[in-house]
Amino acid sequence: MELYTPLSTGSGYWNPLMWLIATILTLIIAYIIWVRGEKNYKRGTEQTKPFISGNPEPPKGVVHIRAGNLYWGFIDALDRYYRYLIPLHTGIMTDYLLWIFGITAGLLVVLVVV
Amino acid sequence: MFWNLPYFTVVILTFIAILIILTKKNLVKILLGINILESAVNLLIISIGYREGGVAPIFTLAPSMTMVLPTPQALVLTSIVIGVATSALLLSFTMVIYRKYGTVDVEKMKELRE
Amino acid sequence: MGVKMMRMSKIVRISADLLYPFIVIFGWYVIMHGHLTPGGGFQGGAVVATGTALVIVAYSYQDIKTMINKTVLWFQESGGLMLFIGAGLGGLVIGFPFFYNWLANSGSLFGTTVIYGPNPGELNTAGFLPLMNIAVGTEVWGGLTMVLLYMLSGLEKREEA
Amino acid sequence: MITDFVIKNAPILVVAIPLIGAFLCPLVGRISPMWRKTWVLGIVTVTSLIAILLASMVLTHGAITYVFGASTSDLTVPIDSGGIPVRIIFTVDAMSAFMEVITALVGFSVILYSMVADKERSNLEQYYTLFLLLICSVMGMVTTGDLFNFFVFIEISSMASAGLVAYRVEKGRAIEAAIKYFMVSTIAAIFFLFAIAILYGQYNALNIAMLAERLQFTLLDKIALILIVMALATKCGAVPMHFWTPDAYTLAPSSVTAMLVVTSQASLYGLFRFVFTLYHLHLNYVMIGWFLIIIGVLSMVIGVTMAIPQKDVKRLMAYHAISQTGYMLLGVGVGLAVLGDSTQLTRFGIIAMEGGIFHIINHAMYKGLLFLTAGAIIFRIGSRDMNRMGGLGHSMKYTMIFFIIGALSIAGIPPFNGFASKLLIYESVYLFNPFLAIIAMVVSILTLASFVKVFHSIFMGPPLPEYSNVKEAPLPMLIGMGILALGILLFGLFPQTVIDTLVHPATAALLNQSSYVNAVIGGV
Amino acid sequence: MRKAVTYVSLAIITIGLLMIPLGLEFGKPHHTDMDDYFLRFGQEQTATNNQCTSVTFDFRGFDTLGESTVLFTAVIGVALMFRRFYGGEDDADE
Repeated sequence: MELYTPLSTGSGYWNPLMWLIATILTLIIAYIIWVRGEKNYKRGTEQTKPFISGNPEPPKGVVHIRAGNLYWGFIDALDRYYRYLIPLHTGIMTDYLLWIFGITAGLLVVLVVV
Repeated sequence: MFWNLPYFTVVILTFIAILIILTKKNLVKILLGINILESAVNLLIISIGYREGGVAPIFTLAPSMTMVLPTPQALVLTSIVIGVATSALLLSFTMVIYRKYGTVDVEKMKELRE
Repeated sequence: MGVKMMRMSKIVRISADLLYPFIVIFGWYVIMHGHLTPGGGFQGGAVVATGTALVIVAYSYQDIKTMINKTVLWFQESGGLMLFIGAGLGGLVIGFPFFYNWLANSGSLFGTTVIYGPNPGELNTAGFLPLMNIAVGTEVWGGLTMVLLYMLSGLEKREEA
Repeated sequence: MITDFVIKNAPILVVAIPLIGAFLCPLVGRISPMWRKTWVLGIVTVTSLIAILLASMVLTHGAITYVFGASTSDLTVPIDSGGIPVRIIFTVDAMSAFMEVITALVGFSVILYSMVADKERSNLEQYYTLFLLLICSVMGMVTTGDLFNFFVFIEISSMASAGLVAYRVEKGRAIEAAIKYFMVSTIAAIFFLFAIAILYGQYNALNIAMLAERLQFTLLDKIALILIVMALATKCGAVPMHFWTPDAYTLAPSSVTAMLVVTSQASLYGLFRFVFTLYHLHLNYVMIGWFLIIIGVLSMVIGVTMAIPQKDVKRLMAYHAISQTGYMLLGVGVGLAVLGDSTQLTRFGIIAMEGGIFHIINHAMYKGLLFLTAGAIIFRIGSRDMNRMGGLGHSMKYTMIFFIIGALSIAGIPPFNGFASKLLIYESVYLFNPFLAIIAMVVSILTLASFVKVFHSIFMGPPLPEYSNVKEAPLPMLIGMGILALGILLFGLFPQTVIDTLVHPATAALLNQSSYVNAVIGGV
Repeated sequence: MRKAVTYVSLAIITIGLLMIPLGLEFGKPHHTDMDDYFLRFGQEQTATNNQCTSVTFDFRGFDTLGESTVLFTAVIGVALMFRRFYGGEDDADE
C-alpha cells in the first residue's frame, strides 16, 4: 500500500495534504508580492495614521463592536421566522414534556396506521 | 377480555399519570404523576410474569411446583429502587427550587428561555 | 427559634427509643434470610432506614446531628458498595468471570449444597448471595438515612432564615 | 500475568474500575486534595488505557462477548438451557469499540482540564464521584448487550448528569436547568422501560441478540420501537425534543459540558444500535429512516438559526451541538432509509452512514474542545456574556489558537476533521436527495458565520481596560485542550486512515446483524 | 391550542397502549424458556431457595450493582444540593 491514501468519497476523493501544500504555496507567493511592495514606507510617520476622512481617530475600546450588534441585519431580515421560532422556547417544563408526548403520538399514528 | 384486567389497569394508570404530568402546574403534583407512571410500568412488568396457578418462586416449603416467572420480579425490584432514587433527587431539586424561587409553579420557573 | 419546638413529646421519644432496636433486628432478619424467604437486601435495608426515620421524626434536628455521625454514614455507603463489588470481583481473583458465585456449593462459608425441589431451607447456603444482601442492606440503610438527613438540614435552615 | 488478566477481563474492567473509583472517591477525597487528584486522575487514566486496549483487541479479532457469572467468560449459552442466553452479556463489537475510543479520549482530556478549572469549587470529592459515575455509565451504555442493563446505565447517566448540572446551586438557575433535564430524561427512561416490558412479555428475553433473532414484527413491536426511538432521540437532544440541551449545557461547569456531549453521543449510539441490530429489516425501515432524516434536518436548521442571535457563549455552542447532532442523524438516517435495496446501499448508503458515524467522533472532539476553550475564558474573566468580552486575543493567545481550530473544524473548513465527515455526508446525501445536501451546506455556512461572530466578539478588537490583567489559561487546561486539538488535526489530515481503522468496521458491524447475533448465541 | 394537543396526544397514546391487552394474555406468557431455566437449574447452581434473590443477585447481579449505584448517585446528588446547609459552602463563579 502507498504511504498516504486520500479520503475516497463515493464520487471522488479529497486529499488534505495536497490542499495544505497548495495553501502554503499561495501564502508564499502572496508574501513575495507583499515584500515587493512600497519601499519608502516608514513607521511612525503620517503614513501609518488611519485616515477617517479628516475626522479625529476615536479612542480604543470604543471602536470594538460588541456581540449584540453583530448580524442585526440577518436577524432583522428573518424577523418573521424568529418571531415564530423564539416563542417556542418557553421556559415551561410542561411544554417540553408535551412536545415529547405529542411527537410520540404523531409517530404512533404514522407508523401504526401506515 | 376480563382476564386481562391488570393490563387495562396499566393503561388507566398511564392515562391518569400523563394527564397529571401534562395539565398540572404544581411541581410536586408532576412528581406524583411521574411516580404513578413508574408504578404503571412496574405493574405491567410484574403482571407479565404471572402464570396461572403459580406460586411465588421460593422453594422453601413450596406448596406447589408451578411457579410464576422470577425475572420480572427482579426487574421490578430494580426499577422500584431506581424510582425511589429518582424521586429523592427530584424532591431535593424541588426543595432547592422552592427556596430559590419561592414557588413550585412550573410556569413561574422560566429564567432560562430562548 | 422554632427549632427546639420541633422535638416531639417525651412519650413519643421514649416509644421511639423502645421500638428502634426491634425495627433494626427485624430489618436484619429480613436481610439475612433474603435467600430463603421473601425479602432481601433492599427490603431489609429500607426497614432499618424506617427505624432511623422514626428516631428522626421523634427527635429534633439538633439532637439528630449529635446522635448520628455523617462520616459513619459515608463509610456505610462506600463500604457496602465495596463489599458488593468485592464479592463480585472475588470470582475474578480466582480465575472465574465477574459475578461468578464462587462460594456456592463450596462447602465453606454459605457453601452447603441444595438439591432441586422444596425443602425447609438452611441458612448456611447460597454462596455469596448473603454477602451481597448484607452489603446492599448496609448501603441502603446508610443511603436512605443520609437522604433524610440532608433534606431535613435543608428544611431546618429554611426555618431559621 | 497481569496483562493477560486484563486482556481476559477488559470488557468489564472498563466499567468496574470507574465504579470502584467512584465508590471510594468520597472517602479518599477526604484525606487531602492531593490524594483526590491522584486517585481520580489515575482511575481515569487506567480506564482510558484499558478502553483503548479493548478497542484494539476488538478491531483486530472481531466482536468480544463477556458473560457475567458463568463458569467461563465466553460461555454465552449454557449447555442445558436449550440455546438461550440466560445471563447478562457484554457484547463489544466494532461500533462499541469506536464509542469507547471517543469516551477514553474525551474523558481523559476533560479530567485533566478539570483538575485545574474546578479546583476552587467546594465538595470536590462528590463532584468527582459523579464525574467518574458519568464516565462509567457511558462506558456501560456502549458496552452492554442487554436491554435492561442499558436502561440501568441510562438512569445512572441521567442522575450523574443532573447532579453535575445542578452543581452550582448558588443562583438556582442551575437547579432549574437540572430539574428540566432530569424530568425529561426520566420520562424518556420510563418510555424505554415500557418498551423493555413489551418486548420481554412477548419474547421472554432481554438479550439484544436473542430478541433480534426471535423478533417477528407484530404491532406491539412497532409500539416498542416507537418508544425506544423517542426515548433515545430525547436523550440525545434532537429537535423538537431539544429544549433541555441549551439549559443543561449552559449552566453546567464547562468540563462537565464537554462530557455531557459524549453522553448524548452514547444515547445516539443506543438509537443506532437498537434500530439497526434489534430491528434490522423487521421494522419498516423507510419510515424510521425518514423520521431520523426529518428530525436531523430540523435539528440542523433550528439549531443553527437559534444559535445566531445568542448572547451567551456556552448557550450558542449548545445550540451548535444540537445542529451538529442533526448531521449524524441525517447521515445514518439516509443509510437506514435505503437499507432495503443493496444497489443504493452500496452506491451511497454506506458512505452516508460512514459520514454520520465519523461525524460522531469529530463532533465529540471539536465540540469538547470548544466548550473547554469557553470554560477557560470564563475561568479567566468570570463571565459568559459575549457583550462584555473583547480583545482577549492579546492576552490568551493559545486559547485563541485552540478556539480557531475548533471553530474552523465545526464549520467544516478544510483541512480539519469536520470537513472530511461533512464532505462524505454532502456527496452521499446529494445522491439520495439533492435538497437535503443543499440544506446541509447552507447550515454549515451559517455555522461558520456565527462562529465568526463569536471569534470577533471575544478575541478581536483592542485590549479592553477591564480585562487588562487577564492571563493565559494555566498549563493543564492547555494540555487538555491540546490533546483534543491534536486529535482534530490528525483526523483532519489522515481521514481515510481513520475511516479504514475505526469507522468502516463500525458501519459494517451496524449493518451486519447476523454477525452480532452469531457472536452471542452462536447461530443457534 | 395547547389543551387540544394535550388531549389528542393523550388519547392517541392511550389507544396505542390498549394494544398491550390485545397482544399479551394475562396468565399465559408466550415463551417461558429463560425463566423455566431459572426455576429448574437456579436452585442447584446458586444453592438458593428464593429464585427471586438468585435471579436478582446472581443471574442478573450486575443490574443490582447498577441499581445500588443509582441509589449511591442519588445520595451524592442530594448531598451536593444541600451542601451549604450541612457543612461545606457555595462557590460563586460568574
